[in-house]
This record gives sequence, structure tokens and C-alpha cells, in this order.
Amino acid sequence: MRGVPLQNPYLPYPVRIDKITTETTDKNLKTFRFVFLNPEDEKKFAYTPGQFAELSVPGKGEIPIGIASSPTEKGFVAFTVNKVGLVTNYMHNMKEGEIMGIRGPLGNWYPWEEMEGKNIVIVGGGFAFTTLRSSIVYMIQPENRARFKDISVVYGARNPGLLLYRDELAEWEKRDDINMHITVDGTDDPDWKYNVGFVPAITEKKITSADNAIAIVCGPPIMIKFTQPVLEKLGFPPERIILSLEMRMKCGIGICGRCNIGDKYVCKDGPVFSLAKLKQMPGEY
Amino acid sequence: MSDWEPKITTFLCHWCSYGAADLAGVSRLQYPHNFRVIRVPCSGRVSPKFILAAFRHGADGVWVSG
Amino acid sequence: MIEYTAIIRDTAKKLLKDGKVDVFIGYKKGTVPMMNEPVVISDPEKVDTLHWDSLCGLNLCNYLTKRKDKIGIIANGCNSRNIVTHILENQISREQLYIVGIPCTGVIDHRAVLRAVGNKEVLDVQEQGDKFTVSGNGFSETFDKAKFLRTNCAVCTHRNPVIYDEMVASPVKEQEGVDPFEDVKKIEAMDPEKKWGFFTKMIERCLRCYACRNSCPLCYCPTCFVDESKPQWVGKSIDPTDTMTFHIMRAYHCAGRCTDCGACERVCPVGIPMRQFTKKLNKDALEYFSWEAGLNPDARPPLDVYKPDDYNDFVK
Amino acid sequence: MLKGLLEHIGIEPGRLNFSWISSAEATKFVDVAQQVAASVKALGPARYLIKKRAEVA
Amino acid sequence: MTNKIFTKEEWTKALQGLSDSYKVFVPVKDGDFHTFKPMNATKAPDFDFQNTRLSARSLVYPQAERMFEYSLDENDPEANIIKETPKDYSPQAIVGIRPCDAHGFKIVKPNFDNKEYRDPWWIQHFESTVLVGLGCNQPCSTCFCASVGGGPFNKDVLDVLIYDLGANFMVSGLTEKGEAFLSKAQGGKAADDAAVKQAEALATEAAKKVKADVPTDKLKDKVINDLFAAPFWQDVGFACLNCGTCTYLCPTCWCFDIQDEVLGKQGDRIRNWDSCMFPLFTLHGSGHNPRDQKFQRVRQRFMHKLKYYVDKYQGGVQCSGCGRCVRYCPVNIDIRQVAELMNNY
Repeated sequence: MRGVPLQNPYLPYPVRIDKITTETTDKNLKTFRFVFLNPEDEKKFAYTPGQFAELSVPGKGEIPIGIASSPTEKGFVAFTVNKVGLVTNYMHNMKEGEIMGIRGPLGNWYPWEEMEGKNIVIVGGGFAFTTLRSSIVYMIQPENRARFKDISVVYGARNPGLLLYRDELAEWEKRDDINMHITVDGTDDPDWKYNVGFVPAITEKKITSADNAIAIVCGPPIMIKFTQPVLEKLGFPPERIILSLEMRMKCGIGICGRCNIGDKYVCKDGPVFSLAKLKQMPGEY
Repeated sequence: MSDWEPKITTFLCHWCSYGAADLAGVSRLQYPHNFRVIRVPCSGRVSPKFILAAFRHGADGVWVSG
Repeated sequence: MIEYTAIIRDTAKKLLKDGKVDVFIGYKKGTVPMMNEPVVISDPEKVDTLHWDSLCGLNLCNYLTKRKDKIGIIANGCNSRNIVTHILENQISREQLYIVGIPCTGVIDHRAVLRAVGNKEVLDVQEQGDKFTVSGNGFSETFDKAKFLRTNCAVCTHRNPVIYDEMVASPVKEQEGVDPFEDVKKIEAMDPEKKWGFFTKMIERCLRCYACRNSCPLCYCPTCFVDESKPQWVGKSIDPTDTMTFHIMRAYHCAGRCTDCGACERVCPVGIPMRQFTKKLNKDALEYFSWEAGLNPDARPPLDVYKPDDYNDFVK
Repeated sequence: MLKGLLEHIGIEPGRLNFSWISSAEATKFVDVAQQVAASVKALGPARYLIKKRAEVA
Repeated sequence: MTNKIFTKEEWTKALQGLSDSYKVFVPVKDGDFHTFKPMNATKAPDFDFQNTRLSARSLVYPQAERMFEYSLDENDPEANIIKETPKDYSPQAIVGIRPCDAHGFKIVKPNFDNKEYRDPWWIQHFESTVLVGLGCNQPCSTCFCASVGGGPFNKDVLDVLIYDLGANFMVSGLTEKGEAFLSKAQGGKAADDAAVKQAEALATEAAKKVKADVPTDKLKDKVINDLFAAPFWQDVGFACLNCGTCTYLCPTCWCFDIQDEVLGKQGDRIRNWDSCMFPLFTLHGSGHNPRDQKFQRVRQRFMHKLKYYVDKYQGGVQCSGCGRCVRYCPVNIDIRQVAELMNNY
């Protein structure tokens, strides 16, 4: 028999919940920080921003979630989880110190090699900002910052209370090596000091050039739908518009067949696709 | 087997039988203790799924009372 | 039977041409003997694919659910009763429908035919009145149709449609003196242990493919209880308890609604006679409420109404 | 009718009980409770439809 | 290559002997159809059949399979840690599998065993299995194995091939695994030239009988999105009931679902076959469903088998031509016709 024992790609690494942060005022989004029970698992879990992992709650199931921490942050991995289904509801009731599993890293990542030496435009909306946070943290590290030119970020949420990572956003806002454009769809807060308006509109206003630039877009379908023409108008060719897809997944490793679109598996060949690639695939997402 | 006591899942209507059970308690009437009572707003709330679920979880009997 | 085909085609053509209906739902001849495919036709020139024979054993009412257009549909006795049930349950409105009634003399049980020819491959079936001939490699046999009816058709007492706009032929004589519940009574006479054994054995092969559920016109829920995850009522593996729970609930959801059309048994890939569940309910509905589903578009179903004379002794 | 079906499948009569009791009928409640408990007790522990660990490969 | 002749009685006896060293699965008549069951004394194997109703895939890839187990007991120091379930991978033999079904294993292999990920359960089950094929003397009218790279006596993937010569079986070992299996079989005698000739003649004769010629040659040159947008999908999918019959009977479907089941403090993670025909298959947590209409799901099944797979692995279509979906589809949706539509589009 060949290759036995095999490393089992379905077996999650046991982790302990180290810290839970409630991100939004509606309390539907929490960030979970995990620490690996076996320190060597952290090395095996070497990831790149843009990838995701399966969070595995014994007795409930597994959910694919984008990794919100950056590989430059050591000692833990973090995920921001929206409360929607069976597993996420359960997770929102879990406490620090409880044990669960994570399995990954899975999928591909943002095209970091291609992005080197380019201006980076990040457009994010709502709670899809997680892997974008990972990317931003990764890029603004001193050892990485020089690899990229200007970094512009447009990030919007429905209202100020629904913005993720508010402390970090404020910090980034103060830096001069990153252009932050934070926006909300609407607010009744008279002290709101950032933009008001939908993400596509702010993108159109704030992003002026597509020269030597690459755009990463991640957000709800409706935002993507309206941002895409804006970017195209700005002169981004489809190869330089990068999107991250969502899909129902189970195995995460291209075997169970669920997330199949065209000849691709979103979990293995994605979730990151360029618009150019997506245009060659059936629109079933 | 003689000391075996069954577990009976019981769905009681809040307005009828639950009240009756309450009154029985208040009146200090004796009745068997095999019941695991689930209070429902109306016995119409009891879906057949609940009854099957009770049996699946190992209930020896199910009693629905409106 | 075969002559119905020509009439169906003519009627469909006329209806589509006159704009009385947008689409016409019927059967077309299958690519495999003893199998026919439901088809929807919107072009009056394409009506020649329509077909009818004694092997059209599905329930076309299934294809009506929540449609918005005007539909012409063929319906025999049981199908028409399901249309009535659909109307009662607001799945379709009567005004949308143009029902072409088919007096039905029963559907041939393709499994029985295969059994009779020793499970050899059948390549061709020809019907001649109340007889039919099956042939394959090196054999050809003629059978009496009456002896090869599906078990639900053999005891059917509602062969003629109960609701229609026109008929393709004059009504056939209804069967008399059949006891639809013979097998149910047999099971009723068993003791609990035997009953449980009987049903466990029966569903042992179930694959959980849900063909029975999906072929049933009564099962139109957007999310079936087996698919619900909050809470999850049933496990999704082929565990015997889970399978049994599925079958009990599926059957029970058809209580007082089932017309015994036999589509569930017809489609089962492993041949489970799951009508044994629903037939018991039909029998009870008839005994306790004098109710047979889908006979009257104006009567509310028994589990819908409160009556002081309920059979249950606890309702007082 | 569910009772009928379950009994048809082999769940013993007496396992599933229905009753109708007003909130004032405490004595009736006690009577019925005794009947139900007795009937289930007479049947012994449930044998069927109990979910066990999935029988899978 | 060993060729041995067994009378049919001898062969059954030999298989009984082999049950000591292998779990031997044989076709057994169960009601109206044949199904693979472990060899035992009570039910005799029956090799007189067209094909088993269900493909043999479940013997390598069970419909429901326990992946992991865990304890939810707070007092257990290992609580909530997911652990592998020990498995029995002792050698097994599937005797009487048709070449098309064996071919199915070849088709699904790149999915379970590729350079990125290797599915431990499938691979270990597969590697511990000896495939003892039974050639098809009398292919069905719905068979089209020859159109998709197989044939009624196709030898690839098989370890042993049985030729039914009427009164006798000629059994020939094809691989090392197969030879090892045969060497343990008691009885039989070496086949003479006449028998070998007769067997070859049978194979040639059978190949001629596979009539259905399903065109798949042009599929690889099509553009995915063109086929995807083709006008015929609504019509093809109209009758579909969205049951899982086609996908569950298919020897080449592999999709599965992962479920956690808990009983008291004991939890299991189980994988179950799933089907792209079910609406739930692609339902997102958000409620969005990219394939919420049934024609889309029908399209997915055919596109996956006849186009996506072709493009992804460059090795032909994901179909072994066994014809089960054609014979048992309750509404007679015929993959042969769909293949033709797609190929000629």
C-alpha cells in the first residue's frame, strides 16, 4: 500500500478560543482569536492573506470562514464570524477557553506576486472585510510595505456601528502610508467624521487612477455589481480586478463537489478570482 | 423490571392542562412522577415532528393534552 | 388507450393555437420501453410529441405547483383529484387550468412485467386494447392488462376525472367490489413486534434519494422537514431510525390528502412499496371522516376543521 | 391519525396518548395522568424508533 | 496472466474458500434486483444478471461513512477534540462487478487522489479492494460503455476478469493483486487454448452488441459559457423531479455532505452522499442559492459530467456508460440525448 498513513486533510487542528471580541453594535459579528493546542500545528497552518479555513465545532459542523488575521501576527489566528446559521449561532454563545477545531488553510490567496510594485486599491463592504483586513495588516508591516506602492482602501458599512475593526480603522486613518476612505450608507451621528455614501460612489470619487493599479473587491453581491462598472470606467482591465467568491462548501479541498462552478472548485481553485477569469465561468454564484 | 419507571414526554397546553396540573399541585393531589412536562402555548402547537422527536430521544411514552 | 393520443394532440394544438392556454402539460414517449417523460409544450406545431399509453404512471399535478401561466393539462382520475387538492390548498387556481380529462383503465406495473419475463430486458411494448405484448431479445409475450395493473390501479374506484373541461372519451365504468384496504387489514392484524419488523424490512433498502417525496404532488413545501437544520429533526445518513422517521413523517404529511396515485412507488429506484404507510392513513380518513381526498373542490379536508362529532373520545 | 399510523407501524397502542382537560379539572388531570403512566408502564421500555448511534460504515 | 477454468459450482466454492482471506462481495438476488452482499452460506451468489441495481461504488465509498468521533463530555480531558475513527481496511474483493462500474472507479480517482489532496478513506478502501469483473455477454440496449472509453469486456482497473462461457467461467488474472487473489482460489484447472479463443470471441461479439453510440467527441472543443447558455436546458430539465436517483445509482458521482451527529455526549462526524439535484446542495448561509431553479441543477449535473470534468482532467467524460440513470430515471431524462444535444450544439 502506497502512502499510508496519509495525512488526513479532513482532520481539524484542535484550538482553544483565546479571545472573543464583539465587533458591531448589533452584536451579530464577533471576532474569535484561536490558539493552537499543539504549537507545531501553528507552523502547519501557514497561510497567506485571502485564504480561508473551516471552523469546526464538534457536534455542530464546519463553516468556511476567511482568515482575518495576518500571517505576520504570530501566536494566534483570528476569524470574524457573522451569526447566521447553526454553527455560527452556537459559536456566538461559546466562551473563551472552549475547545474547537480549525482546518486549513484552504483555497488560494490574493495574487501577491502580481501585486508587488503596484498601487493597491482595496474596496470592501460590510463583514466581507475580514480577508481584506488580513491583507492590509500584512501590507503595512514594515518589512512588506516597500513591496507595494500606494495603498487605498474604500471600506463601507450600512452604519457606523456595523464597521468592523473600528479601533484599527482609526489607527490606519492616522497613518500616512495608507489612504483610508471609510464610508457608511447613512448615519444619524452628527459627529461622524468620515464619508457618507455607498461604496461604489465613494470609490468613483476617491479613486482617481487605474494606472499601475490592482483592485481587490470583496463585499455583498449588490456592492460588487455596482462597483465593477465604476472600476471598469476608471480603466481597470478585468485581469486587474480581483474578487473573492462565497459558496456553500463542505470539504474545502475540492473533493465533495459542492462548490463547483464550471471546471473550477471555489474552495480549491478560489475563492479569489480575477474578473477576467470569472467572465469565463458560468455565473452561478 | 418491577422497579422500572417509564419516562413520559408530556406536552401540556398552557391554558388548559398545564393549569390543571398546576391546580393539582396546589390542591396537593398525588399523581405519578413519570412525566417530563413541556409547556406549549396551545396543544395545536404540537407538531407530529415533536412527537416523533420525543420517541427518537428515547421517551417511553408521549402524552399530549389540551 | 392509444387512440387517446391523437385526441390529446388535437386538443392541445387547438388550445395553444386559440391562445386558451400558454402551455400544455402531458407525456411524451420515453426513450426506454415502459418509461414516459412529462413534457411541457408551448408551440402548437410541436404537439406531435404528446403521447398517452398505459405506462404514464406519474402525477402531472406535480408540475403545476405555483405556476403563473395558463396551463392545459391532461388528467386521469387520481391526477384530477390531486388538482382538486392543489386548488384547495391554493397552489394553483382553477381559472388557470384547462383540464383534459382522461378516463383511465389503469396503469401497467412495469416491475410486474419485468418479473413476468424473468427480469430480461424488455425492448418493446405494444398495447392492443386490454392486452399488451412485450418483446425483447428472443422472447415475445402477450399479457392481459388487467392482471398487470399497479396495485393502486387494481383497487382504484375513481378512474374518471372528477374535474375537467373536456374529456377525450366517454367515462369508463368504475370498478366495483374491490377492497382497497385488503393489505392494510392484514398488517393491522399483526402484533406490534411483527408490524415493526415488517416496516423495518420494507424500508431497509431506502437510499434517501427522496424520489418518493419529489414525485408526490402533495410535497411542495419549500423546505422539507428532513432538510431543516434549525432544529435538525432527522439525521441525514442511512441510519434505519432516521430513514423510518423520514418515511413516517412523509406519509403523515399526506394524511387526508393522498389520492393513492402510486407515483411514489412508481419512481422508487429500489422498489419500496411505501404506499403501505399512506394507505393506512387513507383508510383511517375514510373510516373516521368518510373522506377521500380530492373529490370535492368545495369541501375542506378533515384535518382542517373542527367538528363536535370527532371520532376521538378525548374530544368531548 | 398519527396515533393510528404509529400503531400501524408497530409503536404499541398506549404509548401515545391524547387528552383534553380544562384548567379547572385538576382531578381529571390526576386521573388521566395515572392512566397514562399505568398504560406506558404496562408496556415496558420503548423498543422502537429510538435513535441510536448511526449505523454507518 | 493466469487463465483458469472453473465450473460454476466450483467457482462458488472457491469464493467461499476465499472468504477466509478476503471480505468477498458477490451479487445476490434481493427481490426484483441484484445487489452486492458479503459472501455467506445463506444466500448463494447469482451471476446471471444484467447489472446490479446500485453500482458497487458504495463498497469503496459508503453512502454514509463515519469520519471522526469526539466526546462532548466536559469531564473528559479530550473533550471536543476531533479524532479519527479507526477503520478496517482488510482486503476485500468485489466479485462480479461489471467493467463499466469498475471503469467508474478510474473516473473518480483523480477527484479523491490528486497531487493537492488525497482522500484517506477512499484511497485506502480502494487499495484494499480486488476488483473481480464479470464481462458482459449481453449488454443492455441502454448501455453505451463503448462510447465513453470502456467496453463490455474492458480490462482497465479490473484485477481479475471473468468470462461466462456457459457451463464454465474462465477467470483470468490481470494484475498482481488479481493474481494473488486467484492463487488463493481452490479448484479449477488451467484454461486451454480453445477456452481462451471462446472467451475472446465472446468479447468481440459483445462489443458489437453495444449499439448506443453516444457522441462525446466535440464536447472538449466547446466553450463552457456557450453550452451553459444553450437554449435547451429548460426543456431538458422540465420533467426532472430533483430526486437523487441518477446521482445515487451512478458509479461516477462523488459529491458528499458532512454532518455532525450527537447522541448524548458522543459525537460523530459523518459524511453522506449528496446530490447536486437537491436544492439544499448549494444553499448559502445567507439564504442565497445560486442554483435555486431545477433546470439549473439539471444543467449542473450534465455540464459537470460532460463538460467540466472533460476540461478539468482532459480524460474524457465523467460517465462510464452503465445506463443506470437512463433505465431508472423516474421521468426518463436520458443522458444519451443530452450528450447529443451538447455535442452538436
